[in-house]
Amino acid sequence: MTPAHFDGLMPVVIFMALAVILFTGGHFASVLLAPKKPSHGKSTPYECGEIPVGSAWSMFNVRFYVVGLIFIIFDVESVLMFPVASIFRELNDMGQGGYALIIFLSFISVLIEGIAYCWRKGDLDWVKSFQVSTKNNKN
Amino acid sequence: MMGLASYLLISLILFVAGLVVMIARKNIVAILLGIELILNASALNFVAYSRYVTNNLDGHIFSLFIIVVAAAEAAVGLAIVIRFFQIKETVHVDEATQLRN
Amino acid sequence: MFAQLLFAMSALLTVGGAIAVVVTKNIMHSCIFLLACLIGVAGLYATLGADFVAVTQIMVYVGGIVILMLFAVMLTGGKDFVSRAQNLLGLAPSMGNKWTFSIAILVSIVFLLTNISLIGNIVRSHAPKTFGNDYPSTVSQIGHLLVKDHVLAFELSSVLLLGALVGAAIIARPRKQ
Amino acid sequence: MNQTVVSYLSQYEFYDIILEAFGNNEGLLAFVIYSLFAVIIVALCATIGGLGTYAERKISADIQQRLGPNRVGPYGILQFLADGVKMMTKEDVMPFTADKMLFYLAPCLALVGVFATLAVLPWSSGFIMADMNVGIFYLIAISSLVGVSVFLGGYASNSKWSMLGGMRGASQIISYEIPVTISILAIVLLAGGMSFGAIVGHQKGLPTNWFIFHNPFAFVAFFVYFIGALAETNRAPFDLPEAESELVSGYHTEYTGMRFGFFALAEYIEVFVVCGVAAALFLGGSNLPFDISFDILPIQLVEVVIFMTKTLLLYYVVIWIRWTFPRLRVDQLMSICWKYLTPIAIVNLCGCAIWLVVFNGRSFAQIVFGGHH
Repeated sequence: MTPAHFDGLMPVVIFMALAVILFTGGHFASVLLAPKKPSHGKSTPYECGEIPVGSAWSMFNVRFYVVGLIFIIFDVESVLMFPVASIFRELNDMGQGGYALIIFLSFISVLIEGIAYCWRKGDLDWVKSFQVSTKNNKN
Repeated sequence: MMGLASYLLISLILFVAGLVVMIARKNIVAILLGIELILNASALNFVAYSRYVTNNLDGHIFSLFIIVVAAAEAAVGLAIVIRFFQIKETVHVDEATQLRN
Repeated sequence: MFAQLLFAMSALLTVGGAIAVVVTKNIMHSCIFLLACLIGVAGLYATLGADFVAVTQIMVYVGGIVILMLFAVMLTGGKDFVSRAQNLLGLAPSMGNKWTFSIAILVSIVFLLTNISLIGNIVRSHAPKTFGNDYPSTVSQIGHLLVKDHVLAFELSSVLLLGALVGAAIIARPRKQ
Repeated sequence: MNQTVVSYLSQYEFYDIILEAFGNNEGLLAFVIYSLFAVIIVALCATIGGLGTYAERKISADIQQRLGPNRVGPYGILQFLADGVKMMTKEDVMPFTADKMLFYLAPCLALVGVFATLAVLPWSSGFIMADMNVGIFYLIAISSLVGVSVFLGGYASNSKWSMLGGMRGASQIISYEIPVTISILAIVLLAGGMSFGAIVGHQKGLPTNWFIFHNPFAFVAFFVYFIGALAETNRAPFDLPEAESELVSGYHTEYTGMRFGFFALAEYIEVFVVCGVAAALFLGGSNLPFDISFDILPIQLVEVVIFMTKTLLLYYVVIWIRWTFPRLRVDQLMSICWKYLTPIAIVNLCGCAIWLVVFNGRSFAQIVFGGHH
């Protein structure tokens, strides 16, 4: 009941555990060694000497989300391309290179359409919203 | 310990947790979290069945596409949430009473 | 031994994360517990020998969906949004009273028992089959399945993702007021 | 699972003797060997990370014609130890508005994400910790934890500078993951497998067999990968999330003492890891320059040295770039990623696929100088 397969995954767990151990160890050491003199001024968020107004957890511009959106679509497409890419050479050696190439390129062409659409609509421009707001100001 | 039943039990817990989140929460983002949990429960079931029952990889393909669809669903769902917030200034699900705008 | 350990840790992470998602009120913390839960599910996939699905889970969920959700939480006012409804133990999400809850519990128990007996039948009918401890590489097999048996789903998924991209970009795009 | 440290060592006789001592419990012995090597690698990487800060200051001083650190130890080489001690004895300050749980969690996540990538780095043909079949894919996936930790570090501090830096950092890291992933996809295509063992094993022999010289598209893919990796690790000229002249210090503005140290350590080790991946994927990895094959232990050490040499040369280039180029603007950053690197990477991928089919998998050098496949 000990498949040797899983022993190969051991390093992953060991490294993660080492990271946690190192983190807690370093934290513990700093608790032991570091001075503890808390004061109100010290634990105020740093804003170059100004007294902070309001919380930083406020609303952000929606372009961050649009970037994340384009990212996740490309991410998922690359996930689907990985297994096909890893057998591409094998298929080519089996004489099915043309078939694999057609499948692969048609998959990528849809990907290219997505990026072309976002490019044309200006979702890839970071400063677009500024231009919109200046137009409004002129009006 | 590692049998089909334990995987099904875990996926049952995931499903119930997702369902409870969907029912009890009023924040739309939290409801999307619940949907992710439910989708994960079903994907886990597919892989567990493909290991213990059918012993081929069709279950893996299924859960792969579940993950793909989950990503698309999250992208569109969160976009709707953000648009909803821009209009209504809230993410409370009871405020979503209109189909247009 | 290690397999059991991996399974136990993953299961603990999954179940604990799922329960924490339910009971936490702070939506930001919920997202992080969801992250833990999803990593646990990836570990469970690994114990099932589904290495490619496990890594896909980490790649899409941890790298993509959770970050997207964190962004969305920030874009919708952060954690300042506090649910007006009470949480699970308060039982006040305006969804019924004692009677409806007790009926719901009864129905769910019946449903659960039915499901358990169904699953038990499946397990029993397949019980003697053990597929041994061979865990072949799933990557090349999944690749072959994707370009042969499931090629239509493979191609259509790219179209689905294109549709999701275009639709979500139209919805979320900042527009002139 | 292919070759690992344990399966490599098990071909020697002393392995059997040790196995006897462990009561023939292979799992336990594997655990001990893995733990031993993991501790060695982590110690090595922590030292490299520490020396990285020293090298950074020394090389920048060299470029700017200064002396740099020169007080602690000969040529100031023990500076990083002094820095470490200083960090440990610094007071731990947390803003009272902070989200305590996430504030503790963020550096830990960064550390976990970076350390987990060390498990698949191919140090040599024998000394590879986990040669998973999904190796490079796993590395890309698990290192995206760093993006989450950057966002969380910015969020949990509840300071405006941190929040801005965290948002910027997360969106930059995820954006540049796309060209990096697609460039790696081109190499997976050429190697016909995702495991590091297969990829490195494919580049044996003369440097003309390295994937960077396989075809013109792969040559471009290397530069796309390298630029993207610089941005993914928040290195200059892409260090906008921590731009000190506009955001104070970005997402770790509020972090002090040991927790700041862990963020810095994770960042330096991540630079080392991406350089190692570049060396393994494009520059032949740990292969000896000529097709020498003695399968004895000292050769493994030579291979480790070769791998480290390539990696550290790339590390030097990273530091060199930092002190040479000015920082980009945010809009330039995004347009470089989405309008230049990503289309170029997609063209590279298509080009590699077509090259593979048209020339039947032969590399550029094999076509020009002849030779067999």
